[in-house]
Amino acid sequence: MSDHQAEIETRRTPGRLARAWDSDLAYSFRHAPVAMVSAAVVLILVLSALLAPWIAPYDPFDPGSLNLMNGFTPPGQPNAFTQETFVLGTDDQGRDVFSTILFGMRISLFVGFSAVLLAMVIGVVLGLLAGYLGGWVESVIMRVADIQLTFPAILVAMLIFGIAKGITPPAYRDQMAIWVLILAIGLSDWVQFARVVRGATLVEKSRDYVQAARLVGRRPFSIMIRHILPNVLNPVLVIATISLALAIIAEATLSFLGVGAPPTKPSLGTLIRIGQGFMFSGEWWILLFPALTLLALALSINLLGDWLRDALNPRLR
Amino acid sequence: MSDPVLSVRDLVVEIPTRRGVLRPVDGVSYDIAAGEILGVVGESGAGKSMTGNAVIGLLDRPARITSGEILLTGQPIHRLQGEALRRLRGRRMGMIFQDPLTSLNPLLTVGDQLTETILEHLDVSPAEARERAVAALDEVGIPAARQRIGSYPHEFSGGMRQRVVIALALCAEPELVIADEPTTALDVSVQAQIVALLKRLCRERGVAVMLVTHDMGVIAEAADRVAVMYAGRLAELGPVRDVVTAARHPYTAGLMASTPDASRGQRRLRQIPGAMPRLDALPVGCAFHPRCDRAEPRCRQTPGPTLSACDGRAACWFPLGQPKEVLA
Amino acid sequence: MTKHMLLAATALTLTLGAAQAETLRWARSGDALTLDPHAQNEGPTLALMHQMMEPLVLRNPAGELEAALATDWSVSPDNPDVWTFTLREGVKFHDGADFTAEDVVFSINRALTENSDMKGIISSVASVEATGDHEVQITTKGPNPLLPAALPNILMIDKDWAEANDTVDVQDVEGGEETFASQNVNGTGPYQLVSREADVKTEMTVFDGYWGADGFAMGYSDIVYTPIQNPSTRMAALFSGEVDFIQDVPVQDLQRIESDPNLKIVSSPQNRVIFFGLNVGDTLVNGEGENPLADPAVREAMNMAINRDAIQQVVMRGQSIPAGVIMPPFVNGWNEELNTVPEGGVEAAKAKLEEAGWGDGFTVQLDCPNDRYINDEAICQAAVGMMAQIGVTVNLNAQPKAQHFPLVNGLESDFYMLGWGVPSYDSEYIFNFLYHTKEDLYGTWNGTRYSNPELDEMIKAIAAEVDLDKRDAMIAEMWEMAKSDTVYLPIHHQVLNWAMKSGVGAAVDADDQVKVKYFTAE
Amino acid sequence: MLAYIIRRVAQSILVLLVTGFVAFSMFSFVGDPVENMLGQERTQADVDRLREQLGLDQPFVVQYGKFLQQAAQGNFGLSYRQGRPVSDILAERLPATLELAAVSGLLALMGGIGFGIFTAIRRRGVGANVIMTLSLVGVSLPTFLIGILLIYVFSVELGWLPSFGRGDVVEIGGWTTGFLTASGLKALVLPAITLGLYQMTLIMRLVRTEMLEVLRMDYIRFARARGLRERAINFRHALKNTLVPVITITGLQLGSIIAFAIITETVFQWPGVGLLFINAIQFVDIPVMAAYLMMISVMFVGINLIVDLLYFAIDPRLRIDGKAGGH
Repeated sequence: MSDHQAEIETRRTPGRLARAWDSDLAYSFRHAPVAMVSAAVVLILVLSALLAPWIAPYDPFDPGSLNLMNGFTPPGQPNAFTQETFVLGTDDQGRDVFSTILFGMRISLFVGFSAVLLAMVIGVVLGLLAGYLGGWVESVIMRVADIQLTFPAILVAMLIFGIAKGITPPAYRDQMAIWVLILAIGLSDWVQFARVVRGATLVEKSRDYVQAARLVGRRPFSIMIRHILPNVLNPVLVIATISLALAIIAEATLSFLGVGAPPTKPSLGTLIRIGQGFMFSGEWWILLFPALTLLALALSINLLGDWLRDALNPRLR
Repeated sequence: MSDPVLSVRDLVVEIPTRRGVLRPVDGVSYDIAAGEILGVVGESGAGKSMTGNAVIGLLDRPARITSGEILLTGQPIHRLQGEALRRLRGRRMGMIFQDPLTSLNPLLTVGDQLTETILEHLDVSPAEARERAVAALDEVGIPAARQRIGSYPHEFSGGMRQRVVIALALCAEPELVIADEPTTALDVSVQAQIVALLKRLCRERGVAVMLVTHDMGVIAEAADRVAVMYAGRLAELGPVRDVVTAARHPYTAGLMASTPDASRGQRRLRQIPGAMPRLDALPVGCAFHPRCDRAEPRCRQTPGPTLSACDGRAACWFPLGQPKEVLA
Repeated sequence: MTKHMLLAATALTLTLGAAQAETLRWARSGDALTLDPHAQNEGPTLALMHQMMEPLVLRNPAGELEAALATDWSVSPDNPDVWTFTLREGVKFHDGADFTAEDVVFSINRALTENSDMKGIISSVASVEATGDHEVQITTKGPNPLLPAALPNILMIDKDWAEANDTVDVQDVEGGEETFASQNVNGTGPYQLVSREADVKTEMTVFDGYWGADGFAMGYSDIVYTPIQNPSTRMAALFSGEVDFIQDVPVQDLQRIESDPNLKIVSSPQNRVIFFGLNVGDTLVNGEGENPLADPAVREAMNMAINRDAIQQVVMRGQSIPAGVIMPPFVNGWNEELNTVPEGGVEAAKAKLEEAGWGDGFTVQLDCPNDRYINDEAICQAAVGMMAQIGVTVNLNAQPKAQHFPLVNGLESDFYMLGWGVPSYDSEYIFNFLYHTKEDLYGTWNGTRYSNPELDEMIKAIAAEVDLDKRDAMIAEMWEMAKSDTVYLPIHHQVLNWAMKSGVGAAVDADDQVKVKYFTAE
Repeated sequence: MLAYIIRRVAQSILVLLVTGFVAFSMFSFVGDPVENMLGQERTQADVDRLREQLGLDQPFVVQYGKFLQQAAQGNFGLSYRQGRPVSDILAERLPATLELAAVSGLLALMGGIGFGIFTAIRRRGVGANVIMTLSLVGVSLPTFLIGILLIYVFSVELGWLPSFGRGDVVEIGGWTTGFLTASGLKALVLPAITLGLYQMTLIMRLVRTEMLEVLRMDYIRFARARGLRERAINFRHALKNTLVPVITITGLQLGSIIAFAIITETVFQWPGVGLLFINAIQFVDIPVMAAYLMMISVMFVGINLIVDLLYFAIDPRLRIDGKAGGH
C-alpha cells in the first residue's frame, strides 16, 4: 500500500461521535427541515412528559389536591369562585389542563413505547424462530401472523381488555388498565416485525458462512443473530417509529370504546374522549389542547418515521 | 467519410455530493462508426457504465453532464430532455442491461413488451407489430418464436432471456446499441453465444455497438476497438489487436497481464497492486500513479495527460514502448 | 328541487292550520328494546309504548294520576283488598276492535305471568275479574292503598288480537322464538305504528279513532323516533335542525341551547336520586382488616366530606338538587327537614374521623357505573377528590352498568353509586328495596349488608296499613331511623332537561316519559 | 390449487373455532346480561330463573358447545336485548355496514392508489410533500375525533350534510340500500370519509413505497431505455408490479375497515353491525356478540382466501409453480 493510501485511511477514521454526525443519516437529517422540526417537537414533548412531575404546576393524579370549584376555568382567566388562574384552563374536575396534558402524555408515551417494545420483542423472536427453524414451526408462526393481520387490532385489543379485566381483581384494575392496554396493543402489532426478521433470517441462513458452520457441526444460531440483527435494525427502527405513533392513536381510539386509561389517571386519549363532550358547550380548551398535543406528537413521530424510511432505504437515496 | 454514428467529445459527468463534486466521467472522447463494436473496459467504478448511461440519457439524479458533447450521427443529443430524448431512445439508441432476470417486466408477456416498443416507435398496425415481434425473437435465435411470444419472462432460461432483451433493444431498429455488461450475469457457456449474437447483429444490421464490460476476454472476442477507462478517464483507446498485444498505458498492461484469456502466454497471472481510488479521494497527479511501477515525480504532481494531448492512444506521461522523454 | 317541494309543503301546512301534518322528530340515547308492553320494564321502551298504548290510570306530566282507560276507581268499602275500576266506553284499538273489560283482565294477567317484566310492580295483585263489559275488579293480597299508583305502566293490549296472533305469552327467552307482540302493536293510544327498524327509526302517525282526540293538545300528527347514542352527535342533530326534540341532554350543552334563539330547554326535577351505598358489614370486600365503614361515625364523616354544592355547580352545572335523603322530593314521606345536608365540611369531617379512631385514614374502592346516570363517572371522580381531602384514599373503579350492578347485587362492593327512582311515588318502595335486610323478596337492591330488624318489621307493617295518616306517621319515624344510621350518602336529585325547537310545546315529565299527546306545535 | 384451497378452508375453520372460544371466554367478563334484562323490581328468584333459562349458570365451555351446535344449524339464538332472532338482526344491519365499508374502501383504494402514484412519481415535488404531510394528519388523530369534527363543521356549522343515520333507504329483496336516494347518498359522505381516511393514508403510503421500489427496478430502466412513454412506464409497468403487495395489504385492510366501522357507526349513529355490536356489549347481549364475532371471522378468513386467489390472477409466476401465494 502506498503512502497516499495510508494517509487516506488515517484521515478517514475520526472519533465515534464525529463519525455519527458525519454519517449519511445525520447528513440527510441536517438537510431535511421537516425531520429536524419533527425531531425537535418530539424531543420537547417527550422531555416535558418525562419531567412532568417537576415541570407541571399541579399534580392532577393526586385527587386530594383538586378543588372541584376550579372546574371549567377558561385559559388564562381567573376562576369565578376561587380566583385561581390556569394557563390552559381547567377541566370538569378542576384539574389544570396543562399539568394533566403533561401527565397524560406520560401515560400515552409509556403505553406507546412499551407496546411497541413488546411487539418488537415478540416479533423479532418469532421471526427469528420462524426463519431459522423453518418447517412446521415456521408454518404455525406465519399462519398465526396471517390470522393476526386479518383480525383487526381494535377487536384484538377489546378481546384482551375484556379478558384481562375479568381476571384482574377489582382492586388492581385501576393500575392494570395501562398494562392491559400495553399488552393489547403490543399483541396486535408484532406481525410486521416478525415478517421483516424472518425475511432477513432466511437470507442470512443461505449465506456460505452459516452453511459452513453447519457443515463443521457448529451451531450457527449465535453467529447468525450477530449478522441478522444489524441487518434488520433499519427496517425494525422504521416500523417501530411508525408503530409508536399508531400505538398512541390506538390507545386514544380504545379509550373512546371505554377500554382506555382510567379517568383518574387519564392518557391523552382519555382526555380527548372526555373533552369531546364539551365540543358544543364552549369549554373548547378541554378538547383543543389535548387534541393538539396528540396531533403534534403523533404527526411528528409519523413525519420522523417517514423521513427515516426514505433515509434508511439505500435504494431511495 | 460521413459522421460516425456516435461521437462523444470531452464528456464530463459530475455528481455533487456533500464531500464535494465527484467526476465519475472526466473528459472522455471517442467515436463509434456504423457496424463497429467499441469495447469499453475497466474496473467497477471506472465510469464505463456511467458513460453509457450519459449517452442514452439515463443518468440518475443527481449525476449530470456538465460539459462536453454527445453527437448522434452528427446531431448533438446531450442537451435533449423529456419527449425529444424519449423519441430517440429505443428508436435510434437501444440499450441492453446486465441482468436479463431483472430487465424484463415479470408481469407482461415478452410479446407485449416487444409490441409496445415497436408500436411506440414505428408507424405500424398492431398486427404488423406482432409480426415484427415474432421476427425479432426469431432473429435473436428464440426457437418457435411464434409460440413463445405469449410466454412470460420467467418461462425462459437466463440465456434466452438475454436474447429477448437484445430483441427488445433492437426491435425498433436503432443505429446505436449500448450493451452494458450483457454477459456478466450469464453462465460461461452462454456468454459466448450472446457475444456471437451481438457480433452477428452488428455486422448484419450495421449497428454501432458500445459494449461495456470488465471482461477483457469478451472485448478480445467481440470488439473492433477498445477504450480502457480508469477513474473516470480514458486510459487508452485503440484497435483491439494493438491494445491487447501492445498496451501503451501501464494500467492496460496490468489489466492484460491479469486476464487469463488475453494474456494467452505461459506467464503467471499478475495483479495490479492496490485498488482503484474512490472518486472522492483521487490522488493528486495521475490517478493511476499510486499503483504504477513506472511512476515518476511528474506523475505525482501533474494530472495525467488527456488522450488527445498524447498520441490519441494512451493517456500517460511515460507510455510503454515509447522513450520516456517523448512528451516531456 | 326537493327544497322547493319542501317549502311548498310547509306553506300548505300553514294554510291548513296548526294541528295538521306536523311531524315531531324525536331523539334520545337509546331505542325501545321491544314493542311488547310487558316484556321490558325499562324507560325508553315504556316511553315509546306510551304513544301507542295506554294504561287504566295515567300519570300526567304534572305527576298526578289521571283517568285514562279507566274513568273511575275506588276501593270497596267492605273489603280493603278489592278495587273496582270503571272503564272508558267507546274506546277502540288501532285495528278497530272495541276495548272491553275482557282486554283488561287479559292484559293484567299477562303482565303477571312469569316471563313478564312488569309483574314486580303489581305483585300485590291477587286476581282480576270482569264484572261487566266496562268494569273490572282487582283483588289484592292484603290491603294496598297505593294500587292505582302501581298501574300507570301496565299497558292494555287486545285479547283477541293477541290470541289470533299467538302472542299470549310474553317473550320466551328459552324457546328462542320471536313473539308477534315484540314487533307489532295494537293499542288504544293516540298514535299507531307506521314502521319500525329497531335501533334505527320508528315512525308513528295519529290514530283517527283515538278517544281523546279532542281532549288533548295533540299538536303532532306524526312522530319519527330515532335513537342517537353518541351525545355529541345527538346534540349536533339538534343544532343542525335534523331533529326537533331530544331527551338525555348533556348538562354542559344547556347553555348553548338556551342561547340559540331557535331552541329551548324545558326542565323539571326528576324522579331519581343519586347516592353512594356503603358496606356496613364486618369485613371489607376489597381490603384487609377491620371495616371502617361499619362505624356509623366514619360514615357520617364521609357524608360530611361530600361537597354537594360543588358537585351541583361544577359537575352538574346547576342541573341537580343537592340531596340529604335518598328520596325524590315528590314522594310520599318527603319533608324538607329530612333533606338537610350535614354541616361542617372538611374540617368537621376530619375531626369526626379522628374521633372515631380513623384519623390516619384508610383505603376503599369506589365502584361506579359510567353509562347509567347523568355524569356518573365525573361525580365519582369528584368524590374521590373529596374523600382524599379527609384522608380517605379511594380507588375508583368506573365501568359499564352491565358490570357495575352485579357487584352491587352480589354484595361485592364496599362503596358504590346507585340511582333510584320511585315509580309508585311512595316511601314504601324505597324501604322495600333499599333498607330492608337483603332477602328473596325484600331488600333486593340493598347492597350494604344493612340489617335493622325493627325497621324490617315496620316495612312489612306499612304495606298493610290502610289508615293513611297512621301510615304516614310510621314512614316519618322510619326515615328518622334510616337517616341516623347513614347507610347511604345522598348526593343529589337529578334534574331532567328536554331540549327542543322553540316551536315545540312540551311539559317535562318527572319520570322522563314522553307523552306526545300533551305536546303542542307552533 | 384445489388442494391448496381445501387446506386453507380447513385452516379457516380452525381459526373460527379458536376465535369463538376466545370470544366466549371473554363474555363472562363483560357483565351479567340478566341485570339488564330484568327491571328494578325483580327478585333474586327472577334472576336465578332467567340465568338458568339462558344457560348462564353453566361453565362457558358448555355454553360454547351449545352455541356451536346451534350455529352449525344456522341458529344463533335470540338477542337478549331485542328478543328477536340474531340472524334476522344481522341480516337487517349488514347492508348498512357493507355499503359504508364498500364506499369508504373504494374511496381509500382510489385515493390511496392515486395519491400514492402521484407522490411516488413526483417524489421531490412540493405537491407530493404537502400531500404526504397532510395525509399524516388523518392518522395522527383518533377516528372518533375526526368524525365528530366533521359533524361539527359540515352538519352543525355549514348544515350541508346530515350528522347521523343513513337517510332514506330503499329495500330491494331484503337488502336495504342508501345508494338510490339523495338523502341516502348525502348521509354516506361523512361516515365514508371518516372511515376511509385512515385506510387511504395507509394505502397511499404503501403504494408510494412499493412504487418507488419498483421504479428503481431494471425493467423500468429498460422500459425507459426503450423510449416508452412515462405514462406507459408508470401505469403499465410500474403500477401493475406495485399492485401485488398493495392488494395483499389492502385486502387485509378491508377487515380493519369493517372493524373500525364500530367507531364510525357509533359516532354517526350508522345502523350497521358495528353499532349493533357496541350496543350488544353494553347490554351484554351474548348471542349478538358471538354471532358478530363469528361473522367477522368468517368475513376475514374469506377475505384472506380471496386475497390469496387474487395473487394467482395477477402474478403469472405463481400460476406456474402453483405454490402457496406470496408468503
